[in-house]
Amino acid sequence: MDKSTIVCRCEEITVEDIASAVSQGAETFDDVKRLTRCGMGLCQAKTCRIVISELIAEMKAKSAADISVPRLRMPLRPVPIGVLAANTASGSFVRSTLAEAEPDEGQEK
Amino acid sequence: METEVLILGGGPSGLAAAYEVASRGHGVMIVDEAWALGGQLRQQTQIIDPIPAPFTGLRGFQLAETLVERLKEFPVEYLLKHEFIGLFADGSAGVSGGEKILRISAKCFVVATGAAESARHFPGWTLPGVMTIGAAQILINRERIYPGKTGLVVGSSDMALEITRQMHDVGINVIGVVEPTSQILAKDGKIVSSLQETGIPVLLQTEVVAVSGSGKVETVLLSSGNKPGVETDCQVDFVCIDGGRHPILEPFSIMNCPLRYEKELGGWLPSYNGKLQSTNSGIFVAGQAAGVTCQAGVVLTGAIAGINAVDYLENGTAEARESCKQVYWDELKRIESTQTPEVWQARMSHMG
Amino acid sequence: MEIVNHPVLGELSQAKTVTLYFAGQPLTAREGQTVAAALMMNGIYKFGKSRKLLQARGLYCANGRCQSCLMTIDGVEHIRACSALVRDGMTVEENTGDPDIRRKPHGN
Amino acid sequence: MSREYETVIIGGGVIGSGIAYHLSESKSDGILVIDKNFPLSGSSGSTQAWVWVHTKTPSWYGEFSMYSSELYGYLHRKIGDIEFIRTGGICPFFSENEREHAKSLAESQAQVGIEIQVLDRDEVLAREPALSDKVLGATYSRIDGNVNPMRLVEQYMKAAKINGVTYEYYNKVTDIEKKQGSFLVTTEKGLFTCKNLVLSAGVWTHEVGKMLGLDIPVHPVRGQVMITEPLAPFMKYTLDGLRQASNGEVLIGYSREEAGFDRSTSLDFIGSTANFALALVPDLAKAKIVRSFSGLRVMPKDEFPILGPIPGIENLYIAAMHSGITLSPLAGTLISELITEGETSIPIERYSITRFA
Repeated sequence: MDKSTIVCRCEEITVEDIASAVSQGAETFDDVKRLTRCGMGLCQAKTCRIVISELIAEMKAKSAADISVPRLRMPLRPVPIGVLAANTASGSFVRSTLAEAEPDEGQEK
Repeated sequence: METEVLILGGGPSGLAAAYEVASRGHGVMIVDEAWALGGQLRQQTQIIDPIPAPFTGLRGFQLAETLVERLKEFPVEYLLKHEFIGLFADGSAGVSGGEKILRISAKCFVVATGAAESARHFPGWTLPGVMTIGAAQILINRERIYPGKTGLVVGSSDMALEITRQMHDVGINVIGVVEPTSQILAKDGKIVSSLQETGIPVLLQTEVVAVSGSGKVETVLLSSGNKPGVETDCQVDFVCIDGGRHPILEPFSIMNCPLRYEKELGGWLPSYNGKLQSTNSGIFVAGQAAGVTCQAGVVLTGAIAGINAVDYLENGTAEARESCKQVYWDELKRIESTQTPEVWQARMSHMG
Repeated sequence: MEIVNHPVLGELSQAKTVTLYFAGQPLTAREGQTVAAALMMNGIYKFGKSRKLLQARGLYCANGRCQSCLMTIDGVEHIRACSALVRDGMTVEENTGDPDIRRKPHGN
Repeated sequence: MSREYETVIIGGGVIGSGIAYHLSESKSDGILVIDKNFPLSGSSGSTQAWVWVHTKTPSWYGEFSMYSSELYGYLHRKIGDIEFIRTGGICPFFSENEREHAKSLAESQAQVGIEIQVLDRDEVLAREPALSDKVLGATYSRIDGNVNPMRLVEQYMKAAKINGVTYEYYNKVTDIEKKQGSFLVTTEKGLFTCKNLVLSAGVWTHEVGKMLGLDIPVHPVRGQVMITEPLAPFMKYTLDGLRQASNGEVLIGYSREEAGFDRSTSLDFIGSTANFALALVPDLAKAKIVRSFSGLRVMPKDEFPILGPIPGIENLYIAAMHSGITLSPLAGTLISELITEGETSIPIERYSITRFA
């Protein structure tokens, strides 16, 4: 197999990239994902999950059953922020760090 | 929005589940991201066989129409062109038709999201003209266009050989089916002999070295295990990948349903018990999502999941429902254990 | 090219046709077809470029999952050509890169 | 059979790996990092990864953060590309009250050398045109930036390994004992002994501390972030709450939820974060979210780092803190100074665990 063959189409990650992550000690799809970005692109591993899991299993001399499924997260399809925000009455629970900052009042340095 | 049973997926299993629920007087809503019901049956032109009695002799797309038709007398709600994108903290589902997020609360779910095609990788598999075998079927039977004039199929599952035959029948020149292992993967003898009638060769122990072309598939380079070192150049304008199928997992991941690996059911899939109920009690699993199987298996597991959803709503079972389930289970056993005994065994062991 | 005579589905019914514009050029498509199929019927297979290596990409899964067939449709970037239906007068452009979401200053 | 090391570091995240790397620069032998998974599977891999200083208060904590941020300038030259960019940080405000608050922050941070400008509306919009024109103004500081946390931890590990550090992945520590001047560290894969022991297990530091009879006041706080598909570059600065990464993705959100070790995400969070994003940068309405993630952020009881020796048990050190990305080069430097020289180049008594006694 040509080492430069793409396995993750979205992020254009190759067999060689996967091998490099595995050689660093990565064992799961998620480990390899964090090092290479495979499966982090637009399709969110929907296309490459099986191919890459099998590659990792082969490289680690394990069975496919030993390679756990990567964490799949919402939203399950790419959704525009405008769509996600519409219809959400609740405000935001993101607090600004500026609001959290408590400037000194001269008592301490 | 509110419903009693929310069915994710409007394919054969979702439709079968909906029938069992709706015909017993409970509310059902079906969500599907496509603009039509029927799922992957919509592009299937072959006669579905085996299939339980009321559906005998129907072609795939006709089976889809029949399953849709018999729901018409019930007040089933449909949300087509809506994608299931996640769950709210209170357990209600979020679906989107592209403008906003609809919030649907349901007493229970039937997840019938089907299977996806697994890939195979070789240099050039990202080129336009390389597509999944399922994509080719959509093009010829649903879109009524040619994926190309001359093609090659990589992989030899039942599905691949079936579609290869269909491509041949519409006048496409399929130069061969390439199978890297030493035997044809298809298990259905009728499908294999139907392909053989066409004269399309199945090239065993043969691999794709590379696909190349300028902006589009033009050439495939093959190497055969029988003739080491010899590579053959073929001029084609499309290539179909058959890597088998696997249950779609994303919905289960976000619903916190634990997964288990069963090779014969397509790899990882949600754990479920004899009620086709996942470890998360309000979630039932049906169709290919409950293990890759034949169309009969898809319809029957859908029906069984549907009745179990009714039991769930009514907090217990009833004799009539029990005997109905038994009929479906017997049928499922009869078909799976003769067609694909390994699938039936894996299903039994999966249910524990 | 269209499959006019299908051994199972019979002759293609006379569906309404629509005109869509690919890179400014008018193409004829059948109503009810997806953008991807309409383009392929007209001999167009390359739908865009990959973002890192700038390689040609087109239809792959035809099922809305793989994101390989992204195109700019009616000015909106990154629409899946396999899942969008044709409309008369629709404009379709190749996907050439990451979406540019800027409108005018300050977003108003 | 036990394997002997001079120093064992429990936890290989951004803090543990940072310590391993810095220590290996001066003492190349006998360093072992034990991680119960693979580094980046915990907090370090699920963060917006700001290298953030200007709103850190009180000013002594701001100053501490600033020193660490300054070390980043050298770090990428030593361990390789970590996509560190000193973008400058902007905290927009939308009310007059906040303007006053911003001014007093600028004054108090100036005492320790953190330069903050309080920009008015036109100034901030000129700098960052993507911002909503509903903004009244912002604090701005050149010192803030961001880094790619995956690259950071990967490069730390690679550099540490080149210096001779050993890593044990997927190996959970199950017991720790101190005997005759040595720590006996029992793991799922065997026994290790060492002279120096560093606890840098992030949110799991409390659990590890219990093995030594310690009650280390650290707990997890859930932080959810959502991510857009890569977009053509349109934002320059690290905004308070969102930033565009070098590959074009925009990382949004800064939630702080008490949810134990539950790392689930929900559409409620995604919806409210979407509201937040639009309030700040209206153009984002068209940007598609491709995924969200949820991380457990390390939270010491009083929110300040717990750093230094643990009195009563010789050669035992702790490094557990929130803002681990920002503080990692400094924490790594200080702990390695403690181990090799017995003292630190800047005072760290304030961060001693003894403050909780």
